[in-house]
Amino acid sequence: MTDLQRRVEALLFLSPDPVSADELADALEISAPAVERALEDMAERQFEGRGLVLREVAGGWSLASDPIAEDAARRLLARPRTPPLTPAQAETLAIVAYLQPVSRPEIARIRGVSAESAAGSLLERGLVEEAGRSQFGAVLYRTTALFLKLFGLSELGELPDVARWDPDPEQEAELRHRLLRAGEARSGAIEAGAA
Amino acid sequence: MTDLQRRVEALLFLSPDPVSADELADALEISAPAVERALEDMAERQFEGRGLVLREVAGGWSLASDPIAEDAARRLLARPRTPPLTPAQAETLAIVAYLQPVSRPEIARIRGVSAESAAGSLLERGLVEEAGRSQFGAVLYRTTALFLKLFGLSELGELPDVARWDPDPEQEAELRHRLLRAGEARSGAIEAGAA
Amino acid sequence: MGAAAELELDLDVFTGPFDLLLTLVLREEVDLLEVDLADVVLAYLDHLEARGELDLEAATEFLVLIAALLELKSRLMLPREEDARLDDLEPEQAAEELLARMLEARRYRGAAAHLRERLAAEEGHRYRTAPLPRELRRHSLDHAVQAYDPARLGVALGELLRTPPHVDLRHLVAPRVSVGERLAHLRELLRCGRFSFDDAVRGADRVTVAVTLFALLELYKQGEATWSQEVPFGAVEVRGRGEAGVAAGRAAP
Repeated sequence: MTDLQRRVEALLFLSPDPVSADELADALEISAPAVERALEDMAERQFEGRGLVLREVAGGWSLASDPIAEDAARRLLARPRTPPLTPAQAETLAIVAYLQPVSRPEIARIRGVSAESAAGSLLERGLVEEAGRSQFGAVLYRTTALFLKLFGLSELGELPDVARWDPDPEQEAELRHRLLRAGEARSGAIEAGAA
Repeated sequence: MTDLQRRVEALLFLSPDPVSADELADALEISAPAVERALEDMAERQFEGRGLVLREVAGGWSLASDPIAEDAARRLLARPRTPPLTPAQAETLAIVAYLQPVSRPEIARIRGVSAESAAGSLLERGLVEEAGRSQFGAVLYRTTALFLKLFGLSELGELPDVARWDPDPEQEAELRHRLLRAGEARSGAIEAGAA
Repeated sequence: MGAAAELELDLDVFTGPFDLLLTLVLREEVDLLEVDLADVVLAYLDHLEARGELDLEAATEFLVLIAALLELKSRLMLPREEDARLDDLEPEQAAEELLARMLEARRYRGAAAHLRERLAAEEGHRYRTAPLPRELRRHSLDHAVQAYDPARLGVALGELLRTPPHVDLRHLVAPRVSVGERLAHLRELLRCGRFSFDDAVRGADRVTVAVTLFALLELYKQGEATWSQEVPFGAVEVRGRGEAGVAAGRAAP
């Protein structure tokens, strides 16, 4: 390791949050490209076969433990892992992540059911936060830096295109056909009932 | 690095406090002498020329940043982090501020939910610190000098009078007692209201 | 509340006693729309089975409560204004509208599954959370300036002092009516031979109707009454069985 890389490693070790190359450059009083070169070299070579990994998350660089130590870490640290998301929480979080800023009524409209308690627990867990009010006065939500960090994302743009979960044209045509038939059956039943 | 050493490095990285060879051996499910050999080898060779140093201190082994980065660390971490408090953090901090010293189980009883992650981030940000143990062995918390500064207070006596926000200011009982009672009412069963 | 009060639930959105679930629902801390009531009923059936006895009063109590919850939930699920408009659309337009909504919901269900996988895959990566070393802490204290309002703490503490309002379930079970009372009522009517169920519950509220139906089932079980219905949704005619039309005594506890 060069002296620069030693300093970078120490800074990342000390900083509780991911640090951007620019912030590192300011602290080290050198140019950002020089820091970036040092980081890339570290990620490629110096962290090979170590117990720590160098990751780009939440808009910066951060050190994390390698999964090889996960079982032992679970035994050593009393601290429980972040509990998994319930289906309601995951859906609410997905809507916030893709549509932010988004209001609670909008989330409820998309999910078809109220998002009250799911949004509450996401707030409590620090995965989403309030982001002002919509023009109609509803609270707006957005995701937090903690969300990016816990999900291993360096920025929101890394989320896959949401269109990939849309059905292909044939499935869509099939769905439309079934809905149409159901609709006709229903209006038929209403007429028969009224007669 | 051997796989064992990779795991040891990760565990020391994750532990804020020094860890003894025995604790490491338990977590790794191997013998203490094997851990000690791995540690000595690491201290002698693998941590040569790195940004982190492996040290044996009172109570065990610990990773620390190399002094080479100290000036840069001061520049990077000059200002304490002050992200907005989440609701869970604000509640936990309020309980510690008004009732200190207060134990973690007490905080959980008052909030009605675990205070684990909120207390963890308050500790890490330096807003609260440990203040010994209760007679039952639970860790006690108090606020720090940084807490006073970040809230613009010169001493704890300047905390605002809770009476302003007290839903029932007529109550004579002591604050701690009332908080515990309200917390238990929140998490406990309802009184037989239907009968 | 007898058996219902002892019921422990372990649902997706809630774990704890049934009573507490009611409280939380009434205080809107648990969203009724997210509670699977069928699971509650299943848990109750398991609970009854484990007890090995059927306490009719307790069972009625539970039925009344769960019926009230179902009613509340169905009201919450009723089509909102925009859905009402769907009925005015031509079947084709309505299908298109529904399709658009289904696709949107499905899109975010897919995204949700992706996020859950992603979080699980991150399991092995942990970050360090530790206070700064002492010398840096000192330094950081020197550079600290006020960033938070102390009132925030007072507000939080005031919220924590709030004891939950005394939960009044009376509107859920009121007017209280027991199976015993309704049994007596039905037996009284049976003295005159036959009667229609509609007459037996004329002017009664829903809970009373439900309990009366329960009492009628009990009479059937005891062999005191039977009924017939000419056409679906037609009037239900109740009559005594054979000579035992006028049975004496109370069968229910």
